[in-house]
Amino acid sequence: MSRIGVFICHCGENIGSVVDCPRAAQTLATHPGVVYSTDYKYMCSDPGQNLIKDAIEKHKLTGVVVAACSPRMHEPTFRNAVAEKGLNPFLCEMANVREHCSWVHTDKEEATQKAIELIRLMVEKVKNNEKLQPIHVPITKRALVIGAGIAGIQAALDIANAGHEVVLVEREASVGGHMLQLSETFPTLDCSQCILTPRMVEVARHKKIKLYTWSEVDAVDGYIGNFEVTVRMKPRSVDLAKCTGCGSCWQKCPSRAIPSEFNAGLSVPDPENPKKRLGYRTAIYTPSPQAVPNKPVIDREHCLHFTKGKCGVCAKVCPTKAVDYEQKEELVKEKVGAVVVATGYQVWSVAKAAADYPYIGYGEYGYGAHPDIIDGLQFERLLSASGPTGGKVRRPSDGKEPETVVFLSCVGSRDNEKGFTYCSKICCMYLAKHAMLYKHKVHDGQAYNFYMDLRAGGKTYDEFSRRTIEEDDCVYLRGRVSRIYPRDGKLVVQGADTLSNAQVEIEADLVVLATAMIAQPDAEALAQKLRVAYDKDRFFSEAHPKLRPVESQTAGIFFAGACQGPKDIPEAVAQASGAASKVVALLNADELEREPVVASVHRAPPPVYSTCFGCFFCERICPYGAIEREEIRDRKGNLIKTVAKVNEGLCGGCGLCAAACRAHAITLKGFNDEQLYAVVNALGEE
Amino acid sequence: MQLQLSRGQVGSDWKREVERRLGRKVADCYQCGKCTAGCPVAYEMFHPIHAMVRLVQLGRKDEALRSRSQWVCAACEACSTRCPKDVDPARLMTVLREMAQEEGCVNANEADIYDFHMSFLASVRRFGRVYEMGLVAAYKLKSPIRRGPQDLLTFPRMLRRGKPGLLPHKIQNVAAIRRIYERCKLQRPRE
Amino acid sequence: MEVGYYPGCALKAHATGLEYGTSIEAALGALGFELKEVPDWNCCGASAGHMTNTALTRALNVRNLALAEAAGLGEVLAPCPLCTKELALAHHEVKEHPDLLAQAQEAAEMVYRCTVQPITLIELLHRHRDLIGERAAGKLPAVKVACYYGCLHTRPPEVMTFDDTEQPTTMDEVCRILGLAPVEWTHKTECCGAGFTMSKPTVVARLTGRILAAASRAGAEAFIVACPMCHANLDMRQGEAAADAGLPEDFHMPVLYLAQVLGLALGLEPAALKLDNHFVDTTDLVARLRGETVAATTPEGE
Amino acid sequence: MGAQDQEFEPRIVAFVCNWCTYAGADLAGTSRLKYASNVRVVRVPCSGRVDPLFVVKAFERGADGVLVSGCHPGDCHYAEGNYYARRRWTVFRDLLLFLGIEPERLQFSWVSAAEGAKWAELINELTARLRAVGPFQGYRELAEASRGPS
Repeated sequence: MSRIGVFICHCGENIGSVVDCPRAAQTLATHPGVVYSTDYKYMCSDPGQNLIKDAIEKHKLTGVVVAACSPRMHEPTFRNAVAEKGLNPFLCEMANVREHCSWVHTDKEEATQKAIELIRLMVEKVKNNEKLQPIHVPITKRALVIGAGIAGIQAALDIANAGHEVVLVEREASVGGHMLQLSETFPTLDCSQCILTPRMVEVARHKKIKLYTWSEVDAVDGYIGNFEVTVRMKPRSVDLAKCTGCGSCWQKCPSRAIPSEFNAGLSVPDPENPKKRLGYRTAIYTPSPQAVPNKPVIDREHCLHFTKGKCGVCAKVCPTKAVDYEQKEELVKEKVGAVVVATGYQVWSVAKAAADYPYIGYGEYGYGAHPDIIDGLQFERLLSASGPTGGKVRRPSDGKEPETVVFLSCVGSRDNEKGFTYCSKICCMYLAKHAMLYKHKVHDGQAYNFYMDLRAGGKTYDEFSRRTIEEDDCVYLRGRVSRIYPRDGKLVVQGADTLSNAQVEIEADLVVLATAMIAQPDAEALAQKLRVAYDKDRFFSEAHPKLRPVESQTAGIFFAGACQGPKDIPEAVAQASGAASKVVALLNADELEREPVVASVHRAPPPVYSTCFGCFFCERICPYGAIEREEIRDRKGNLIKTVAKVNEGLCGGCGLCAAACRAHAITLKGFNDEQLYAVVNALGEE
Repeated sequence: MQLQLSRGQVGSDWKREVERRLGRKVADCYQCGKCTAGCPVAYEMFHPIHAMVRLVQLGRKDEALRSRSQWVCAACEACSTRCPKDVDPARLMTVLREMAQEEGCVNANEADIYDFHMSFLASVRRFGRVYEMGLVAAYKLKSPIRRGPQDLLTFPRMLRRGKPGLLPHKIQNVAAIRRIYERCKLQRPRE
Repeated sequence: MEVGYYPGCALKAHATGLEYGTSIEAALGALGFELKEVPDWNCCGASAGHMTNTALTRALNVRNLALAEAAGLGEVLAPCPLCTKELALAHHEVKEHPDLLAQAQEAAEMVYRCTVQPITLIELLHRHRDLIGERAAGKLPAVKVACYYGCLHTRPPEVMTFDDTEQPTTMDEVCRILGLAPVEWTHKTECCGAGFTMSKPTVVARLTGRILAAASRAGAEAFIVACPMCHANLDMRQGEAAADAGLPEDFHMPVLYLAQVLGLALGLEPAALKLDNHFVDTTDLVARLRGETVAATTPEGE
Repeated sequence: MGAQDQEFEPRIVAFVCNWCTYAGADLAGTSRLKYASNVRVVRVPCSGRVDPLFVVKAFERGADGVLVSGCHPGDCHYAEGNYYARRRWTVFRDLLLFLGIEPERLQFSWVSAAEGAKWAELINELTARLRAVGPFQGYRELAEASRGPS
């Protein structure tokens, strides 16, 4: 006969102010099977948990129901508490009387009745719960890091330095991500290449890190501790082993006028020869002079050999015969125990309907058609010493040095109608930096910045942005810009300064738009491959915004950097180390304790052996391929029948088989038919 | 200037009524100024558009209703088209114009604009369609000294081009138009 | 082809848009359109109604829409964009809000089942640009023209949806088919001051002045418009506007209606299109458009 | 509808998947959205775990409406669970209609972990719809009879 304890939490006022907890406790006290029923202000606190522990001992409880918040929040807390008193954790269930009751209903009587009923459901379920022991699963002591921007590099190094092997997969031809494209970085103005390239080299040389560049993750199967990753190595058309990075190929390559992704498509007229433009790349190229690995890749869409079957200069001039036009795409399998997603962000574009993403574009700013209206990343390339102009600020239209530059904050961000509702967090800081660097390079230049709220909340951030205003004479105008249009070689910027209550018009030589920081266009596809949640803006959803910011809902998969939401470099690095510490903790254990919520097939003594009659419908439906066939033979070895058997290591615990089984021979531990029917049956009682 | 803000003012019935007619909350506006930035007649306004929204946010009824801004507004919809929060300031201007008429505090400095609108609507009320000759005459008669000489040179050149027609262009069911006017009259104070 | 027709006060009875009304009926007739006028249509209220009394304006327009519906007109061409916007806005609002529909029907004493779609002249011609191509492709010389849409052809965006809100191109495309050379210029959708032409001419001078300056910067030789209010300001007020914008004394940029250039391309006579009725003299331009050698320029007569 | 309908509060049983819809319902809670209290949530790992017989049993035990809700296609934590649920549902729904259960009493939906508002609206809409349809007498009499004197 079950001896169940019911513990109802007030959660301070959150539940207590709507649900009459004492009366609920009283009502449940008389429910068949319940031997102890009480309520307390904070069940999840130590005194609250001790209340449960003492009750287990005093009343020899065989089951516990805690009516409080969502099980997604504190189920582990209470299950650990009961386990300390020897009661199997799976004999403890939670009734969600907060998120699903007190917080969403106002009528006290209705809420209390509903709470009582929800608790009764769980009591009936607990009566049918069985003791379950955790499953021990071996762990592959390797980690996968997707994306080798600063976040991915940091995570990979931290994990590798803790002694675990890392598979680092980067989509571009070189590691470094967006940070490598930046000039100097706020708030200390140290040059991004100087602080980043050493890490890039370290990650390429580290014995424990297996680096795949120009490669993408095609599939991630399996589960925590036992992921099997399919990496697609795109054809570089250059043999990495032979290539020494000498550069004679890209010096001789004839097709030289291809907009460079590394320069964010920016190009500037060459002062010596206006017909030529700086900032382009060749068909066989390395993204940047500091690329790691410093070995080129052939862009097959622009290479004359691939498009017209002509040329082949690079193969001829290559001293080590490293160029290989026949190189094919390769699929490689890697076994890992944990995954860190560090795929970063993209810069939104004001062009008209660039992708299917909420792009309506900014017609009032010319849809990005005017060469002297550029975005923040392009201005970074102008400022960067490794950029097309070697760090000199030149207008893309005529190469002249702009005397007046206007910066616009919040282009696409904080714009419910045409862009995104969120704030991209870093633009106020990098625009202040842009204005400052512009002033350092063009002494008599005048910078304006149209802003709404100067958001510089980090350490020394506000001081930094004040310096731009106080020492570098950048005029900050509090208001947005309604229109930008060309007039007599200048760009007329029609804005407002709400502090002076006035419309403002400025003739600018160059306009820099701080466009929104958005998720990668293929973030949704990657999320579905990894089976992780993502929000309406296609940033990945962390397990808990405050308490588990670097974990995903899916065990074994962690996030770092801007793929989880807009953030600056310090935060991305901090998150990377955070995610790495989670991975290291996971990989340090020899075995992994897995939730015992797995399927199991009925077994019985002879002559029945099992109610399963071998239709193997479950085998076809199982997404994890966890159903095996077991032959039952008599002592003489004659086959009696073949029945299904569950491989507990592979079973993901979804329960598809249980719902599909016509003989109800297979079921899901923790959510078996008896337990669920008990809950449904309990609905009818008054 | 010092504002004595109180619950009564920032939560006034007047503000709720403006929001009811506007069809949205004025609190949605975060004062980004994009409407003022794009307004072609901002140079004429003491309170540019974003400032008018601010007046309503703070419940400053008198300044809002007595302002000139809503009358020099050309209703070109640029502000509402580009507003990132869809606050529809152009519609707010119409609401403030209606309320100014209802409370009898149309800004006297823009009498020309108000009189022209009223003469226009009077002409439509009488004939169902605008009778331009009658409209111009009625408009000028309301303040003959000031408006008499306006366009004196242009008028003969128009006449030579056969414009505006001498006779009104009446519709058949003018009575129906009059009844529409009656049913849609703004509750103006004694005329 | 039949299409409902709501001329609006400006286009009828020798009002401001006399030339627009005449040229539309002539040009569309030549193209084979049969304009079925909305019986007993009333004024749409234009700026005055929109500015001072929304309920009245909505009722006036629901009456127009109901009359068109009763006459079996699905689509109604309203060549003046102020009228199109008022009709389309009323249609959009009563379709979305049953309470507004009830009020407007009660005021207008007519039932409206929301089946009428008001369209502008640009939309109609753009939709039939193939037909125009067959009948009038390349018939006009490559005169550099500034296609001026005005502020209401593409606004409010949820109601006037046939072209890009900020950078419309449909009128440019039609003009290009006719053989003209539309210029890229910056003030296609800036406001000209519309309803203030009598009551606030200084505002009209300032706003129209900016438009004249922008067109001349782009090297345009003439304006093409599809709105009687824009035409009145650009044409009749061109002198004051040019002065306000600091343009040269002899600033002279003829303003033609889209229907007029279409009519010329279809081989109609200038007089039938009332091309001689504008304030800014069009004689030389019309001669060029018709391919005649340019006679000695006759000074402005008056 | 007579006064009897004022008191009639439909009983709704909702089988929801733990990873998406249950989290969406939690979000409705944390966002303090208010919705009708007629729903009783039964948590299962995946909408694919919901055996059609659970739905039949729910009606038998007095439910006036049953909701099954899982992840959006492609988002399922177990990759394919919700596809099976959807296919199973379309077949099963026709069977229940054949048995005479009004279609309004059955609702299948996707609610993601980010759609708290959608969950609240869904429950309110379903409650209103069921209030209009009225109590589900058919099964209830059968159930009492089959349970016999207890």
